[in-house]
Amino acid sequence: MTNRNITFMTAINEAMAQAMRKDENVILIGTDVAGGAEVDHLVHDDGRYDDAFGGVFGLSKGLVTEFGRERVIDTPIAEHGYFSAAVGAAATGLRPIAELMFNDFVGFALDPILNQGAKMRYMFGGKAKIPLTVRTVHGAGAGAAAQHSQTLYGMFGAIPGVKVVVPSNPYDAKGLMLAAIEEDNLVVFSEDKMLYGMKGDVPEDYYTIEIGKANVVRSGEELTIVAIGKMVQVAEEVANILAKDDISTEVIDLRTVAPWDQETVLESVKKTGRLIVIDESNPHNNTATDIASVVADQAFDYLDGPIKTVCAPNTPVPFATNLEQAYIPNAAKVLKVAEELIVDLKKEPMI
Amino acid sequence: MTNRNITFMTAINEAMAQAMRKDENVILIGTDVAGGAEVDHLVHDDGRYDDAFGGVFGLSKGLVTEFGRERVIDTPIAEHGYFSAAVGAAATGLRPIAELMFNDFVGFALDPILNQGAKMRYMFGGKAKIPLTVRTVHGAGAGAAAQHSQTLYGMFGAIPGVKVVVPSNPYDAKGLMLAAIEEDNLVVFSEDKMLYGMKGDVPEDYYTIEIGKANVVRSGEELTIVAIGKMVQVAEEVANILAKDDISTEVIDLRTVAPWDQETVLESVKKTGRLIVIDESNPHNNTATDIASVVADQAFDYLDGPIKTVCAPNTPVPFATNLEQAYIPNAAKVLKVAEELIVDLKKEPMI
Amino acid sequence: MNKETALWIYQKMNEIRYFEDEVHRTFGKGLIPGFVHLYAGEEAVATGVMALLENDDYITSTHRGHGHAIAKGCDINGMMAEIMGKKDGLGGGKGGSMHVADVDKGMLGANGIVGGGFGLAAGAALSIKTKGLDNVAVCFFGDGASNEGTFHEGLNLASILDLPVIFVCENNQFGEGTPFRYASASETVAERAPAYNMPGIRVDGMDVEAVYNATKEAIERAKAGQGPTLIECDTYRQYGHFEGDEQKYKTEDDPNRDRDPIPEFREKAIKNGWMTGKEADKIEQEAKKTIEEAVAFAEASPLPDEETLYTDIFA
Amino acid sequence: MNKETALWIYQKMNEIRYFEDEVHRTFGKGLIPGFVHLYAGEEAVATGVMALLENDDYITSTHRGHGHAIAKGCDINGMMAEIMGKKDGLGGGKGGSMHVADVDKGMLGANGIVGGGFGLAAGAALSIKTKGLDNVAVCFFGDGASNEGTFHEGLNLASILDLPVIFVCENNQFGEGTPFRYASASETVAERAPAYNMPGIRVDGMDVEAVYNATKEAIERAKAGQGPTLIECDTYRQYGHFEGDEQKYKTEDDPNRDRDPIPEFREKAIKNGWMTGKEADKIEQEAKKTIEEAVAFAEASPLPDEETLYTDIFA
Ligand SMILES: Cc1ncc(C[n+]2csc(CCOP(=O)(O)OP(=O)(O)O)c2C)c(N)n1
Ligand SMILES: Cc1ncc(C[n+]2csc(CCOP(=O)(O)OP(=O)(O)O)c2C)c(N)n1
Ligand SMILES: [Mg+2]
Ligand SMILES: [Mg+2]
Repeated sequence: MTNRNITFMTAINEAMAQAMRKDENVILIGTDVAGGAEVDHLVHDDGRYDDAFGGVFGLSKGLVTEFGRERVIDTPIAEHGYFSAAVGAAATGLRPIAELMFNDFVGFALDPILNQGAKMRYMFGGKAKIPLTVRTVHGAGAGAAAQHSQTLYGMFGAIPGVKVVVPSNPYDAKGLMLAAIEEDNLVVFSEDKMLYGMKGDVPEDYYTIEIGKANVVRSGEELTIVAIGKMVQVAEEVANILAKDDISTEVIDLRTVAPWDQETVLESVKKTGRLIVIDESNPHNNTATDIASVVADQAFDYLDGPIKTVCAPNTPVPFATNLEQAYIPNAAKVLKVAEELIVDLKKEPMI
Repeated sequence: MTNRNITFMTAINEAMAQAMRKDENVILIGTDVAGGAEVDHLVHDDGRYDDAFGGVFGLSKGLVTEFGRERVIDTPIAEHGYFSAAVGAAATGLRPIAELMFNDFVGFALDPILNQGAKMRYMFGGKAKIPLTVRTVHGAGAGAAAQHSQTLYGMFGAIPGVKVVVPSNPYDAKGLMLAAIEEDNLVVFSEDKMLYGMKGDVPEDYYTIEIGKANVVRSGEELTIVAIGKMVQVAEEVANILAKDDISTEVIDLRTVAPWDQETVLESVKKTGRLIVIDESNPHNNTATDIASVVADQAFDYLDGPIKTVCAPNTPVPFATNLEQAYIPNAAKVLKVAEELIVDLKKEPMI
Repeated sequence: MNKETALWIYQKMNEIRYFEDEVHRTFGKGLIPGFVHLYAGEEAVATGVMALLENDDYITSTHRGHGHAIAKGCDINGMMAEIMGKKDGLGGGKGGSMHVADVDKGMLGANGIVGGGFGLAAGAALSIKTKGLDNVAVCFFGDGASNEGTFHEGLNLASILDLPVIFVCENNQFGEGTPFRYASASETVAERAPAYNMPGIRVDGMDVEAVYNATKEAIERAKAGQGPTLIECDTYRQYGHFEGDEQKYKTEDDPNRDRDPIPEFREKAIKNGWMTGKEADKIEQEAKKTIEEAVAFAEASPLPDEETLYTDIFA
Repeated sequence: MNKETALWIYQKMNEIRYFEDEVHRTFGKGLIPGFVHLYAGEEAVATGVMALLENDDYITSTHRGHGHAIAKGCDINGMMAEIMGKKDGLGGGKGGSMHVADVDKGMLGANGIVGGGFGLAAGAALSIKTKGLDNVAVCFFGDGASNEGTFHEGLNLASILDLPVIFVCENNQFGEGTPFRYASASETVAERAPAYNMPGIRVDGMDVEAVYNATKEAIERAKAGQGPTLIECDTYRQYGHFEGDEQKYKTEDDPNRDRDPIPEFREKAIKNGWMTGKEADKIEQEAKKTIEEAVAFAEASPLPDEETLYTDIFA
């Protein structure tokens, strides 16, 4: 098994390619997932295609060349239509990966997820399966403003019948994507666009990471930080800073936000007695509040202090660079709420 | 001010009529809000119209007769289109009430709410106002099955720029509807269909109830139950049962679920030290978890026990009557979680 | 159409009608929860189309789906039990009238979401095309649904990908209480087909044979890789939009108001020698019996076990 | 078209072009965050339409909205500052390129959501109609947007309610990297108009006069209560879909590839006596200066105050 240092984007591309090689029922469908359909000069002499975009971020580049336009399907800009089609295809034997270019466009694709894909199996008494992977993109930081920067995995996670995965690094992205495609259920795979350029060691081989299991990326005894996606980096930064003050922080990368790994989180909090959850979602009715709620119920007796959530403010994502940076949770904000929790652990003040 | 004993439905109808009398910019738009458009025999000799439906539940009956088809506008079944139109109309001087017949159809109307109505003011630097009231219907109990019984106000409540109101009785329904229409913001007014027949005393006069303020419907000292909409009845039932055991319960009707009244809830929990939230939403990322999360942060030191949420299970709404009843939170379920909280308060076991 | 087909059609028409009349009565007695939309009056469409489909062809249906389900071969006992919310229902009682389905029979579900079927059918057709199968998918939808954006998206997608799908509109003139002539800027649904570069055919939806013939051509086109067809069937629902509807919007002048596709077909089939009067009588009696048995089956079926509330979420 | 109009058009065309060329350069220097879609090449559409609109008429725009905003009279300094995310931007720097707006000028916003404008424009027209005003609303949209369901819903709604709205398609042949000829089953957007019982007109979108004349008729119809019109303008974008696009999908054969509406109009206007060469030169120079000043203004403007992150949520 060779490990290569590749980007988050490449890791996802590779996962899709390996899944498509392994199972001819896997298809990729979305707006400009190839691009350049019916453009003559993009067709090679051997009948293979070049893509013009390969996804708006170039993430699916090359797939149309290998798998052809029958399996890498450019769609009209008609999300509701092609998401319904993806659900219909999944119910009848294909294993589609459907791309929602930005999670912000969910208003054009929600019904096929909320009322069709997530519910058919239940409504039909178990007589359907929907092996559908929804790839989408969330997150602020790229200056893409209010309609292209939201973090909406929490909205998907609230829907019974939907699993939601949020990878934080290239290794996880590949393994979780392959696991998502293997699932016989609707899985939303939500990628933070700010991680696309992140590099990491990724095995060349096909491997999966279990959906529903969190990853303890750093063990600690005094404080638990649960983080999602890009926020795992913030959690690690905070843990490093706190370590200088001899505070031992456990960092949990949630990996799957629905259903999230209650066992791992509760076990950690029972050990440390202190919890911070970092989630770039707007602050209400999100994964962070869900975790806080479960911990406040199930691990109450173990808590040594209030449960803290660090989220985006309750505003749209602003455009201006300084405002956008102020919008995103960062180490300073986490350290600020950590103060209150660790006051009894510390010798001297830190910030 | 005469009080009449009228239904929840009539109270909302009356509110809309009074708002439309008061301000000619108020219009009502939706599928079959009148019904029978262009049916000759429904037009009176004096040019006035009879409605064929008056809303699918008959809630808006009579409004087209008084206000005409220019202000009570039947639409094609095209929710995305007419919700966008409602936003466009709101941005340009009308004060539309737009009906989403069932909140389950949100997948056809989300973008105009999520990306347009809720964000225009912010994105435009304050240079727009969107006085739009979205009337919709939630809740299980009518045998309407998975696609017509969901409770989705939590999804709307997660969106910055949206206020969400959930009335629990006819008096509140009227006052909150009038307040919603007076708002220069997008307000989702979500009605539990199981309350439509509920009767209560309602003043004939025009009055408003402040959006954002909860209502303490019963004072108590030992346990706080926060409930939403129909669940307020469950909370009162539980409070009555606990009272027999000499346990003093405070019941808070949240009234507004976004932004919910943190002050009232926190004050109550600081007094009682115990909290149960009842919310018919599916259990994750909902208003109940949001409340639990804020309390676990802001009132942690006052808590005498775990925070309990009683929600629907994480399943679609089943059709069969027995399953549907098992799905909806009820007094028995609340009492079961209350046990754990009040064990130290009681003389003898209760259930 | 041959004798065998005609007999099958007449049987299914009668099963549907007796089924719906029975559901109407049972609902009146308070034995059926929720919303129920009856198909009575529109039998010629479901049967005219389904007479040409195989088990492995797919259909997507609507909130008014009982007729489609029966004609596609769903178990009638299981349907009746489902509609009553019983354990032996097709969906274990968890779906109800608006979600009757049997994917193994190619019936991808009644659907409580108006306009929910366009894309699903296109997707089923995409499966067929991708797997190189010789099947089709049929999307049933109402005149009201033709104004949803999903109509536009579904038809356009199916057309550009040349998917083997047939869009069958049941134009019963109303979406709830709103007349099609008000809600749609176009006079017919079929005339919208050119916008998607596909044939749009309008047929007498009270005449099984007309539906049958149009469908036959559409299936041939679809299987030849020539893409989708839109067929608009002019029809009429005998009952209200849902059970409980006063129907104040119906008028004396509504076309098809006084027609009934079942006696019409009986007469034509006998005239054409596809069926004898005796055969017809027998079919009617048998259909009646089938439905009576279904009611007995459904009533005898217990309520679902309470733990099934929590099952069938994930595969 | 008269002299005054022609001069106004030529001025706005030049302002747009210099603006976009400048944004292109500034983006290249890394001074503009996010996604930027340039309007250069399509100036004839925005100006040909807007030459006929009053301040109180409304427009809805797209992700490619700078041209519409300039032509509708938005403050150019404020626009440039907005695109750079500065305090003095039209939206206080909170919206950016995709959300440039000025409701008081009747500009209801650039829109990052493709297909987001159809209903908004219908709604603005509903306000006009309900209040009995003598105005119109114009919805600009791309060829790609014509495949969204919102196109269908917006046009149908506007038609059945006879709303004073004009749907102006900027058909630049591509939606991102996907050709219109692939994505749309219809050959033109205009030919979809009959499905909504409205006129559908296809004009040379590189020719201001053609756009102007078609718009004039459409406004007359709208104001006479005859409802909406669909105008398809055949055009071409000079830059990529967004800044950074390699444009691998563009071909030598793309129609309009070698045309430029600005010199074309200059020549025509001079020939028709609407404008002298001297006037044209002067307009060009002034436009250039206007944009240079805008850049200076925007660069000098500070970043927004951090507390504005939290303002403008509720009125
Ligand atoms: C997305 C959505 N919008 C609205 C409804 C409510 N509704 C149910 S049936 C119906 C009328 C449908 O009319 P049509 O498509 O003509 O079918 P018909 O009932 O006439 O068979 C409406 C508006 C719904 N179920 N789903
Ligand atoms: C609902 C939605 N889907 C997809 C996108 C991504 N997107 C932005 S612009 C664009 C192409 C639009 O093409 P067209 O309407 O022809 O406008 P043009 O860019 O050519 O001016 C796409 C797909 C989006 N912004 N919104
Ligand atoms: Mg109908
Ligand atoms: Mg285009």
